[in-house]
Amino acid sequence: MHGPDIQWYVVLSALLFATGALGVMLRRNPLIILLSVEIMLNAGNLLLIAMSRLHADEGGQVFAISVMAIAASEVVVGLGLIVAMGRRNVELDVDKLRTLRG
Amino acid sequence: MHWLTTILIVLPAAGALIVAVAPFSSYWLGSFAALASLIEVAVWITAVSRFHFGSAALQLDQHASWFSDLGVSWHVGQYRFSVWFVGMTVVAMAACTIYGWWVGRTRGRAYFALMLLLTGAIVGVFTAQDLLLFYAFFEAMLIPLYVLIGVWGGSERLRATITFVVYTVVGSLLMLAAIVVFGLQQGTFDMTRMSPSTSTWLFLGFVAAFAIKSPLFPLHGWLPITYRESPAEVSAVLSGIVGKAGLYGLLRIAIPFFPQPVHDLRVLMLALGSVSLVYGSLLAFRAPDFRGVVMYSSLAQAGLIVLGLFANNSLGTDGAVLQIVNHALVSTALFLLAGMIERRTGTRGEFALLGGMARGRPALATLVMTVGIVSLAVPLSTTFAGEFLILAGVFQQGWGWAVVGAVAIVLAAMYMLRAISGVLHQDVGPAVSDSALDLRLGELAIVVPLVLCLLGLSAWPNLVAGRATSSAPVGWTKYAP
Amino acid sequence: MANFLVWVVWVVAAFACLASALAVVSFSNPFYSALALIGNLALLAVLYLLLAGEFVAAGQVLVYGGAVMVMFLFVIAYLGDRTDESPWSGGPSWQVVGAVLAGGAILAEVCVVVGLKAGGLLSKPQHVGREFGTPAALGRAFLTDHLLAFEITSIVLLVAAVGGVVLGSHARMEGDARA
Amino acid sequence: MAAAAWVTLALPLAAALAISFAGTAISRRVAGYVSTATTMGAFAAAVVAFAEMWGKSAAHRGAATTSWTWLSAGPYHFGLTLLADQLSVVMMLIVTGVGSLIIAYSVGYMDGEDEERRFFAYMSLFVFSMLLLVEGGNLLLLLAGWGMVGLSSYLLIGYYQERPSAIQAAKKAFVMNAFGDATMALTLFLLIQHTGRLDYGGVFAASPHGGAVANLIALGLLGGAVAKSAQIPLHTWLPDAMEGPTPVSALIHAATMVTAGVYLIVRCHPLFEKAYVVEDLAAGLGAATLLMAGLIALVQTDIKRVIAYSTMSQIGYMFVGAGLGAYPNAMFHLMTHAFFKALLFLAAGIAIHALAGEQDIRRLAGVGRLMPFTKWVFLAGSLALVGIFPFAGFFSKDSIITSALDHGWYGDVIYAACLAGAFLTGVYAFRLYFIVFTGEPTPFAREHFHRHHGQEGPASMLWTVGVLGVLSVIGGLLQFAPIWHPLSTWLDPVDRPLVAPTNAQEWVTSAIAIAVGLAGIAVAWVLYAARRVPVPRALPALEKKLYWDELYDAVWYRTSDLAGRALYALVEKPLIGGSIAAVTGAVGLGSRELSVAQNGLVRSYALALAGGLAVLAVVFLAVR
Amino acid sequence: MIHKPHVDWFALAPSLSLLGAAGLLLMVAVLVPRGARKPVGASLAFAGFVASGIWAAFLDDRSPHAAALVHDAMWRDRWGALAQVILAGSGAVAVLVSYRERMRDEHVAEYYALLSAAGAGMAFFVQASNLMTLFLGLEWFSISLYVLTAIDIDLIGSLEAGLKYLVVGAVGSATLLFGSGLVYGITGQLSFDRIATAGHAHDAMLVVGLAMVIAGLAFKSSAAPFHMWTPDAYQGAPTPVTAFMASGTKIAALVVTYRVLATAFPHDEHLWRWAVAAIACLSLAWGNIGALVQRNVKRILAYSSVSHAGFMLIAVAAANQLGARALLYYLIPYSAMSLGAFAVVAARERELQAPVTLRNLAGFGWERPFLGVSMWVFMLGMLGFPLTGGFIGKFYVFAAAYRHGWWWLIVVGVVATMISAYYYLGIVRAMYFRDTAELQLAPAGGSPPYDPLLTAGVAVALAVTVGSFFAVQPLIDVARSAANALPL
Repeated sequence: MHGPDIQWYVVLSALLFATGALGVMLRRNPLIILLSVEIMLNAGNLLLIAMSRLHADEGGQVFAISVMAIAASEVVVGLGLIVAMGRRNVELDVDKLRTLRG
Repeated sequence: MHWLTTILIVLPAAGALIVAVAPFSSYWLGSFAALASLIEVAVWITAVSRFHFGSAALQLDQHASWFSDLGVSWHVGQYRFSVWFVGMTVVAMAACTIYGWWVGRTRGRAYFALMLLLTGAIVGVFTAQDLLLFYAFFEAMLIPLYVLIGVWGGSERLRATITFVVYTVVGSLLMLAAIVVFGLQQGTFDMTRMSPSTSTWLFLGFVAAFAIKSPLFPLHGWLPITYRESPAEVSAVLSGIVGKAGLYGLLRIAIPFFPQPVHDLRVLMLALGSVSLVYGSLLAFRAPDFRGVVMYSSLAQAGLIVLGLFANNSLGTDGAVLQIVNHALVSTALFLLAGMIERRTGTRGEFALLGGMARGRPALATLVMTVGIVSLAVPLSTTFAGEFLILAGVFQQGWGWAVVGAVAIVLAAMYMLRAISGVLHQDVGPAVSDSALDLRLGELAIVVPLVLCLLGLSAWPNLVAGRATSSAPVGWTKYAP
Repeated sequence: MANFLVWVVWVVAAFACLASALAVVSFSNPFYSALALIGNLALLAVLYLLLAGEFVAAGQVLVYGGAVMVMFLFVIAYLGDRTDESPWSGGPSWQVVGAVLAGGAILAEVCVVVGLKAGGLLSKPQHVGREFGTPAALGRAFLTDHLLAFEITSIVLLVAAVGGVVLGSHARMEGDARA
Repeated sequence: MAAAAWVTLALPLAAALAISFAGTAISRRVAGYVSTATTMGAFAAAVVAFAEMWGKSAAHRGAATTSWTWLSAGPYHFGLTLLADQLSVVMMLIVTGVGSLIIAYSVGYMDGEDEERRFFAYMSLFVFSMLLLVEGGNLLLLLAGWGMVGLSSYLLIGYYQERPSAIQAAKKAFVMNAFGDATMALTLFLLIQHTGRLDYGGVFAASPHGGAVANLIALGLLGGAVAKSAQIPLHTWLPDAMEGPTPVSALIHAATMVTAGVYLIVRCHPLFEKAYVVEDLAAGLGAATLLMAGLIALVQTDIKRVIAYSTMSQIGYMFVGAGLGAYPNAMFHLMTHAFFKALLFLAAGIAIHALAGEQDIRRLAGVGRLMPFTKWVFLAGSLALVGIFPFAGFFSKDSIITSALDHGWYGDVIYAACLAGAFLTGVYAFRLYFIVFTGEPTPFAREHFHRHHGQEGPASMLWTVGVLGVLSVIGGLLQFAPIWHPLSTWLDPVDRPLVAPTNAQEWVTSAIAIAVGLAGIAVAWVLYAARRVPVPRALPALEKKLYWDELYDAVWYRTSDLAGRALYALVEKPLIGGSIAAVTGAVGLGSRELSVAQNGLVRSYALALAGGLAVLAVVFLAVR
Repeated sequence: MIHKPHVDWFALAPSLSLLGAAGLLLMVAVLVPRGARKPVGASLAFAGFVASGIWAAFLDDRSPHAAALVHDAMWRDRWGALAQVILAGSGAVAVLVSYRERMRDEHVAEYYALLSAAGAGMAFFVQASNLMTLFLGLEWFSISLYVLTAIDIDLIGSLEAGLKYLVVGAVGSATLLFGSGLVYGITGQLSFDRIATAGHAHDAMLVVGLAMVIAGLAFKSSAAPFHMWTPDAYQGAPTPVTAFMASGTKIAALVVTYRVLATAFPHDEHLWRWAVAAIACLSLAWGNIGALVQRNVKRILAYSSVSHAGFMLIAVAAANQLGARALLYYLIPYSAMSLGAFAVVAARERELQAPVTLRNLAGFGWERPFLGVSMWVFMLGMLGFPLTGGFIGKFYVFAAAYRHGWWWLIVVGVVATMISAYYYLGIVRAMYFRDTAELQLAPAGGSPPYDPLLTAGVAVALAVTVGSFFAVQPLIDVARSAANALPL
């Protein structure tokens, strides 16, 4: 196979995963948090596809495709919630959502 | 295969269910509950008549598998001493239930259902021959008690329930851990088929629960507030019967199944017993109210009985059983009397407010005096017989223990006479008005039978002592003293 | 030679991908973040191509770059200026530290794993045939081995659609009620 | 014989139960009659038993009958056994005889008390308990009776229950006797351990000879004896016990119960003979007590307390007798003492009754003129007490004193003490007599004295006192050691005396004793009747009864009181109560901390997830 | 030429019947007039759950031997089937509880559709047998639950709960996904049993993947420290949804956790056993201690569900037949108790029109005897007192732990129970001991809307809770045969 070995893909996906995780943990804008989640999922996808290449097994790619659909659905629900927040003039800041705590 | 023991357990529970749903007024529910408790007594008498005191074996027993993979089963039955435990339970519970009916407790439906439920649970504790079943009943006792104290108790009842529950649950759960380990080691939970173990930790697990229930000295923190805040008849049940469940556990489980640990830790247990004995007596001597005296005296009695149990000879053990029965009757009667006095004077029984009640109230005076004197183990009384055997037994463990016991006898005389005089004698207390009547017929009907039981036993304590524990459960005194 | 080209492509794509991811996380305006994510997805598609995933790459561009991101942009536009936010602020002080530590730890762990495997299994990819990763192959996989996965994916999409309707539509009614 | 013994025991109990359960159904007077009748019936039964026993040969007079096993444990069995033998039958006769007289007396004395029924129930209960004590066939029943008499004494001392002083006295009596019960109980444990049984015969046969154990056994029994018989050091309850009604003092604290200690020693003499030291100790205590009591009696001003101290001192004589091994003499003195001491109390009771319950001799002074009958019987009693020929005390006391001569130097010391005691007896007895019955009546006496149907008291009080008076005059003639001694012969199979003084000693001692007694009377006459010499100021120590009460108060009562308070303040509240508070508090604190961690920030939740994952993975990598 | 794999519709029936119900409900949403939607929808969903339960029961009866279907996509075995039965039961009760919930009428049909869909997803999830179906099944019911949590959207609390649940849940599933990727990467296999047979035990990559998988699943079973979303989501969601989440999610997540760990990672048992034990202890500590200071009853119950996750994870950590048996048995009374408890809370909510706190629970026991007694029993059951299955469940869990020799787990569990006594009995205290006069509270306004369905649901829960105490033997037999399906 041409190009870098699979391990580099793994490292890259790990980097992406961490980045996304940081985004979720540090940002307060729900939209950006959703985007970060997408990055994490895509990191997983990259890993899967790399591995399916490694083992020459389509399973990983199939998995990846389903994950895309899943990600899409999560986005749908998430955006629905965010829109609802907007509708109800709730500030788009997850730190403001603290009525439930303790 | 015999149904009688099962009936003894199930009958009150069924009665409780009926009370819970029957569409009657509180009064009629109460009378039904009273009737049920009396029927329970009758059933017990039947059981005694069917019982062969000659044989040391388990009798009237019934065995049915509950779940087999861990060897747990519904196994109930009675040894010779169990009969007396059950007997004191049904009698005392009948008295307390009827008392509750007499004073007309509010929310009768709940109250009487719980009292009957409690009866069944306690009888179960004394007859269960399967360790897990025993634990189930042991815990089941707590449920009605918790509500009985919390709903019908005094002003501090919330704190009382919390304290009571914290202590009891801590103890019983340690025991649960011990039970699981012990049972799985043995491969069965059937006490009649278990063999002794040498594990000190298991022993301590059991002892923790029983010592809290009894209670013994360092672990009696729940006692003061609970006994003071509970309704009188519930205090009676607590100190008269429920506490005995702990002592029963020592007698039936902790001592027979753990000969080695018992042998190693006997001095510790005897020390605990004597400390409780003296400590309880001294505090009873200082207690400012009638209940205080009675409750600390029951702490002392528990200590004394533990001395007997760990005396490790037939004198001590038989005496312990006899004394358990005695104290059950005595302290039930005393707490009920305390309740009657408190109702008449509208006090919490403080001596500062009481006094001079003997004048013009011969029945009250006679009963308080009689029970009080029996409780301080005046010779020829059945309590004297019990204490005599216990101390004679522990004397053979070491004269020092018996000397402590003898000192405690003197202390007992001091605090009990103080209590009697504080209520009955000397100047009439500020809270005692002439309108405070003598005992009414209903109250007499409740207390007099208990007193008659005591007098009868005084005439023939051997009825219990001679038919107690020489029927040794497994592993009985398998260890060298 | 081809190998070298692949290397170049990979390095560029990888770094750009990472950069765009970081951009997504750090832009203060979600609109730019969204755009950055589109780039990120496209670059990932490139990497998929290098991994012999033609169909996946295509799906990536179409599904993500197309549908999903458009939806994002639409919502952002719809919410307008209420979406701005100062990038890093608020929260308890330990939040940032903890976040960096945790994320770093996970990253480090994976890298350690890879390091342990260096030159091992991960360096010996199986040889793949020409039709590997083609739509045909994946379609066959979807219809045979992974039939259930296929079906479930569709179900999940349906559920999500219903959810979107429930949540969104209600919001509109709420708005009407206010108006 | 056995049947008669059982009847004797059962009748008083029946009376007690009947009176208690009848309650207000019977009139007060009926209660009195029931009690009297049953006690007399018991006396009759005792006489029957005695007669039957008389008919048998000396060897077969003792018989034990068991009704049922009262208590048993493992190999140990203690039956409800009655032992009717020479000794117990004597005690039965004394108890029931004197008892019935006193109860009959109290029908009149207690007339008008609002709780007479209770009184008579208690009295019958006491008679039952005393009979149980003397008839009990094993040590357990002895202990049972021992405690029961203590109980009934408590009840009767505290009969005037609205009187704090009475209640205090009652409690004091009970607690001090509880000490005695405790030591006896310990002895019984010791016996069980070493002999495995408690019936007299078996114990006497099997108990160890000499050595610490034997001494401990005897010592424990002695502890019980001194407590019950108010000997040093457990004597302080007796004077206070005078708070009870006078018949009670007569019956319990003069005639019967307090002499139980003597009975115990006489009954268990084999055990004591195995521990000579302790037996000598008993005699020594007796001697000490008789001296001390005599001294204190000199300065008491309460008529009943004076008699009470004289009782202590007389019992001291009995202890001397029992301790020296002169068992028959001790028993003889016990009997005569029962007569004349009961007489003294009852006579004093007449005076008290007639003068509105006044007991202070300074205010009772000179009532003799108002009540001659009482005066004469009291005189007879006093003479018997001092031991002037031919009154009862003379025969019994002197024989005890004499027996001391047969016991080496120790005996000689005790002999001296006894003679000194005889002198003191004369002084305090006639101090009392002269002050109360001679001279001019005080205004108080004149004012409060009221005749009862033209008599000094109700008939029931007078005739009983009369009978007792006769007994105290002639009762002594039953035995005169140098010449005839039927009682000793009767008791011989049970209690063979250890000492055998010569007749010469008897004569001489009697002479000396009478002499010192008369001397004492003379002194009293000089001081209190003729008033030739001013009465010397009494030592405060004597008035304070040698500070015994203060001692016990400090050593026992205050100690336990303080201990109780201290334990409550230092252990119960802070440790027992505080521990649970501390634990719950700690848990609650942790809970609040956790709820702070649950801060509602979704980002923190994600962080928790990531952190947990990171840790997990690190651990896995590390330990895989 | 494509060879379509043979599909065992019978094995799929439990989830398919629910799926069908969901589909019908979607049609109801558009076709049936608004007024009739509620009864029709509820009855359809109820029928769906009942049908699913019946199918699952058949399945349990007919599949004594575990079999992998559709190219290892799913298992047909009793382990899954029994879990499906429990799930269906919880779902049915949840429907009963939901009926009177004050909810937006125009979406009531969708509500039931999503409920059924969630049920279907769980029913499939417990049968999943490869990483892909695992992930997909998880998302299937998770997404439905996100929406259900937020469905009462005009309540800010519901919205907030939904968003938190969604975000953290997405992170969790991403973690699971990445972990699956690693595992797939090292073994090249997706299906559990082949992962086990592929070797590579103790491999670094495998164990990191394992860690991530555990984290993802522990998140779903809301075990500490992955539980943080639980209290908020439970408190914010509509109470019937909370009830369903509390029982259903836990059943599915724990059953699957056990299956995945036992089937796919038997060679790394020494790792995950300790990990699960640690997580269990943490959950026990956090759940119980955290609940002590709570005042909102739903929140208390949420924390208690965390602690119960800890208890059941003890059974998982035991990793033996007894443990598997214990888990399945424990789930039965547990799901009944939590459903019942939340149902009672819902009833109180509806009569107070306000969140239920310990304070305004005062006097409830006397005003509503049946519900009060039921709540009492549920609390005792959660505390593990006799006369309820909770007691036997704890007993079995401890037994399993000891069977493995981990007595210290028993001690931890025991101590946790001691702590929990305070708040469980605290609820009883609130219901009975304080009379409303004492707190100057007016008794709840008038008589509540008569709600036979909710009462029926509570009654069923009560029957199961108490019945499982007496009928241990049959339940344990079923559980045993189910546990045999796992390679333990």
